[in-house]
Amino acid sequence: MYSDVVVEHFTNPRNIGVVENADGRGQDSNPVCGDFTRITVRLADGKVAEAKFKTFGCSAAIASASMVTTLAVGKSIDHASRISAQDVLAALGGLPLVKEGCALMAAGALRSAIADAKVRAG
Amino acid sequence: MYSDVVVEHFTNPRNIGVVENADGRGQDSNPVCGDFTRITVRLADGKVAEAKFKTFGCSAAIASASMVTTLAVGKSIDHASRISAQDVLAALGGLPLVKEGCALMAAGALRSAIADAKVRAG
Amino acid sequence: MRRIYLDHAATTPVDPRVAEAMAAVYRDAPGNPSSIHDEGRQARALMDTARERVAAAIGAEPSEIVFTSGGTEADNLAVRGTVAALRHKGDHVVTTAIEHHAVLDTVSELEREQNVRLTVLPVDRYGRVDPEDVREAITARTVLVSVMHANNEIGTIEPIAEIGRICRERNVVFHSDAVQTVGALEVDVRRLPVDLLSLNAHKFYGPKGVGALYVRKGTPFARIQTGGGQERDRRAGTENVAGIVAMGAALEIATRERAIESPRLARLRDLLLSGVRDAIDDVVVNGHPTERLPNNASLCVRGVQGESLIVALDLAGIAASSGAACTTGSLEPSHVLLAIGLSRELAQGSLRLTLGRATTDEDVDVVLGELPRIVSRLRAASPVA
Amino acid sequence: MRRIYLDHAATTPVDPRVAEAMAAVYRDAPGNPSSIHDEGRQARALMDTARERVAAAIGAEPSEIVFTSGGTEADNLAVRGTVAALRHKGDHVVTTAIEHHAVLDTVSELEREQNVRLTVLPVDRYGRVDPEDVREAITARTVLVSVMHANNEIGTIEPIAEIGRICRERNVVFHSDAVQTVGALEVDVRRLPVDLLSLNAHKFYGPKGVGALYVRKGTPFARIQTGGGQERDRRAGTENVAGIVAMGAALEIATRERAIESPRLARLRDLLLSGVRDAIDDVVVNGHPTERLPNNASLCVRGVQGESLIVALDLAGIAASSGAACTTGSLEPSHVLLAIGLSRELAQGSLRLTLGRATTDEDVDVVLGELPRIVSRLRAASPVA
Ligand SMILES: Cc1ncc(COP(=O)(O)O)c(C=O)c1O
Ligand SMILES: Cc1ncc(COP(=O)(O)O)c(C=O)c1O
Repeated sequence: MYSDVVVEHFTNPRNIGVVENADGRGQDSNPVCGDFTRITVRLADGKVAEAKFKTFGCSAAIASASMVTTLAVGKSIDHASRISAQDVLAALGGLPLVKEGCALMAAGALRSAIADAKVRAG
Repeated sequence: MYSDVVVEHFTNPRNIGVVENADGRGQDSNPVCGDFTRITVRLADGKVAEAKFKTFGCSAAIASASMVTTLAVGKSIDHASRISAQDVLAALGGLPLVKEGCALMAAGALRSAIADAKVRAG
Repeated sequence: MRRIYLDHAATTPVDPRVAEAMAAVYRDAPGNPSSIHDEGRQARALMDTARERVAAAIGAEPSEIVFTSGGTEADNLAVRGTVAALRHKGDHVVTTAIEHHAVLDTVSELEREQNVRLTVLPVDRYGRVDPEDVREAITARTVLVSVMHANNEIGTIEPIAEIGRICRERNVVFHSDAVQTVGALEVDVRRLPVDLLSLNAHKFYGPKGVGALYVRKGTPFARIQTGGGQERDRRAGTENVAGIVAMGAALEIATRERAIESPRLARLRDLLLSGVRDAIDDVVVNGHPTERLPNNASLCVRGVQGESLIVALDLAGIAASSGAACTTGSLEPSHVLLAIGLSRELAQGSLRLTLGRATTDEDVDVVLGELPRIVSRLRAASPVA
Repeated sequence: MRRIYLDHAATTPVDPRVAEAMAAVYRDAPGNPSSIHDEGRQARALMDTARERVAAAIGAEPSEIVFTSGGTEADNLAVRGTVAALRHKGDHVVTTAIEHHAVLDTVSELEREQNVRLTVLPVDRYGRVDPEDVREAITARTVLVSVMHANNEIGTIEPIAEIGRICRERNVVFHSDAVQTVGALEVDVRRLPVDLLSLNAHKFYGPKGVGALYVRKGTPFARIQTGGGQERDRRAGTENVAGIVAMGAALEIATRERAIESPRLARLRDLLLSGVRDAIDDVVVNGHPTERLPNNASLCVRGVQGESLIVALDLAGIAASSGAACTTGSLEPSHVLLAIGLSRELAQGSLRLTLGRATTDEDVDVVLGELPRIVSRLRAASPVA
């Protein structure tokens, strides 16, 4: 059902938690199933210095959040805010069709965290 | 499905045919399935001297007709005309429930042949 | 005594390769295909493969195959489902006088209990439906035409391609009961204009208790069995995984072997029929002379009753059947034989010999040795012959 | 990795003795039970024996057993058949909020499409129906009460004897879905006042695709699948002989072994539950504390989502299930868990472990080793816990 990458990111998720003194907080949810993901980011030098997630959701939702934070860290803010569900899916080696919403949710939570940081930064 | 006696009387039926110069002719049929049996008898010395059958019908109908003629031959007319479906069934070692009408038909054809002979004689 | 089984239209023995495939499922794949764990996913993968095989064998997409518990359920689903789905559009169903009871009794029940209007088309003396009769029967209220692909008693193949074209022109759903043909004849829904097609594993050396309905994409559809939403919500109930795997395996084997097997059966069938005609007077061969199933020999023997023929053959080691199965005590002559114009009496003397994979030339010889003897013996006791 | 299968409520593996009985049918009894030749009679005899076994296991007469394609069909037949048979008498059906979809979706469809009036009774926090609620719900128009014997998700056993007595008093047909109990608990229709009872072979180590409906003699009845008149005209379609034989064998074995097996499972289940309670905070055990299936452990783990629990357990070699099966993309929390009053969020964290014949003390230890670790890992990533 799941690729090895998905299994690995589900079993050993990266970047669990909440960034202390975060610059931005974002959340996205899947209205159909009630799952949701919260992402917090710290920005530094025009880059995403830190990104952490908390997810209430299925295995694919957890793996997607882990993957999107992994993709974001170290990227320029601009680049990171353009990470799409497609990018997450590609990095995960795909998800079953019915689970693609999980990648969307992860990308959405990251984007809204970065947007929040931008707003706060003024 | 069938007892050995039924199989034997179906495979090697006794008394097939039509008695020449018969004293009585009888017929009975099964209205549900369209089967019918004709029996002809010759009486002599107050007994059934000969009894033969023709049956358009299933295996149980043929075996029943064979058996009822076998039972009749040599019996007193009175005795023969009282041969019942039960007697045929008993002699055959039973028939499946749905086939018991076949014994009834055989007994009926014999009885009507003997009755016919009595009328003609008298 | 070695038995000769000539009742393949009633059911076929399970191919040992198919039985082994089922045994492997019971041994190695115990899961429920709806479960998300490994056992469940394995069961689903096996079922997916089987679905692809069944689809491939008839030129369909896997998503167009709905597995059922057999041909009867497939027919019920086709007829009841279509009538329910299109109730707002109309109430008229066209079918034929020679359909299997799974169709005929279903449409009759709908007529009786749901006020469906019914046209039951006649057939000619070979058992063929005239496509023009279908064209004339269709009205603005017609929601379904159901004509079988080949008849199970007399083996006649119906002109379903033409009938299907007429239904397409008139935009009416067309169902065909192909239970007797899939596995024996080429059936390709890419070329055949059918919307719904019934299949049945135990007619092609698969197990009893599993069948399928092909549902062309876009065909209006309503389920008839409700519950857990299996089969994409078209047929609820935990899937008979082993049965489905078996159906896939059996159909793949039958399709692969068809090009050799069907002509072989046709040759044996012809040997049998000409032998019977030579050796027995006053016997009628039923069905179409050329447009017929390769393995079907249907006869009527004047003066004798079918059941006694069957029992005598059975005692001689030969399993055959009669259109007139006197099992319930009441022997109704077959509706198919009456529909082709036989008298009740002649119809009562029907004998169906349907050949199969195990049938050999020698078997045909044995039948040709026994049958004439049996017929004369029974005729000797018959008041009619 | 050795797998531990703890999803016996979804389906059980086929007992090897049962699989062998099926293989023997495929090998030695190829006939169609409607045929009158030797092959047909052998098939019928096997089926008769199986019918006797199934009947004997529940205290019924063989003629009261109608074989079906599974539990879903048995439920559909009970509900649709009764409503059709009694349409002239009334139009009201009483059932409960925790029935299987095979009952619930069926009554809903009848409500939507045939104007049946429906009362869906609530349950208490243990999942028990109050028989007095049944009494109050019955009206002069009530034709059917359907209450399951035990629930498949939370394992609660319903007071069907009392409910049945109330239905008798009021002269209303009573159906019980006993799919989860037959084989595991004593079910004796001589003492239990039920009119219709659904059974399902694959829940007691028989194959998928075969079940039965017990129909008490004299109960109004209408068939739902029409065709060749099999099962004494109650369920058309060539009988799944091997499946039926398997069901008979499986139920006989289960009945024989029940007195030892059920207490063994209850002990393991209790070990599992107390271990879980000791090792994991904030976990709710669902279902009735004592009136429950011996093999069912149903939990809700706060802060985590069921699917991720199942997947994590699966990766650790343990097959389990969740009331909330997120297979179609939409994760509806189980209607059963909502009916016992759980919040949607808690209901989403459900985990069902159902034990079976192969389950050992060691398996329970493995689960008690893995599960707490998995829960803490998932809670660490959860915004809720
Ligand atoms: C033409 C046809 N349709 C439908 C059926 C019904 O199949 P089953 O009885 O296996 O459900 C049969 C076989 O008996 C058949 O020959
Ligand atoms: C209580 C209950 N009823 C009915 C069913 C339906 O059985 P099946 O899906 O095998 O037809 C099940 C099993 O899934 C069940 O647990």
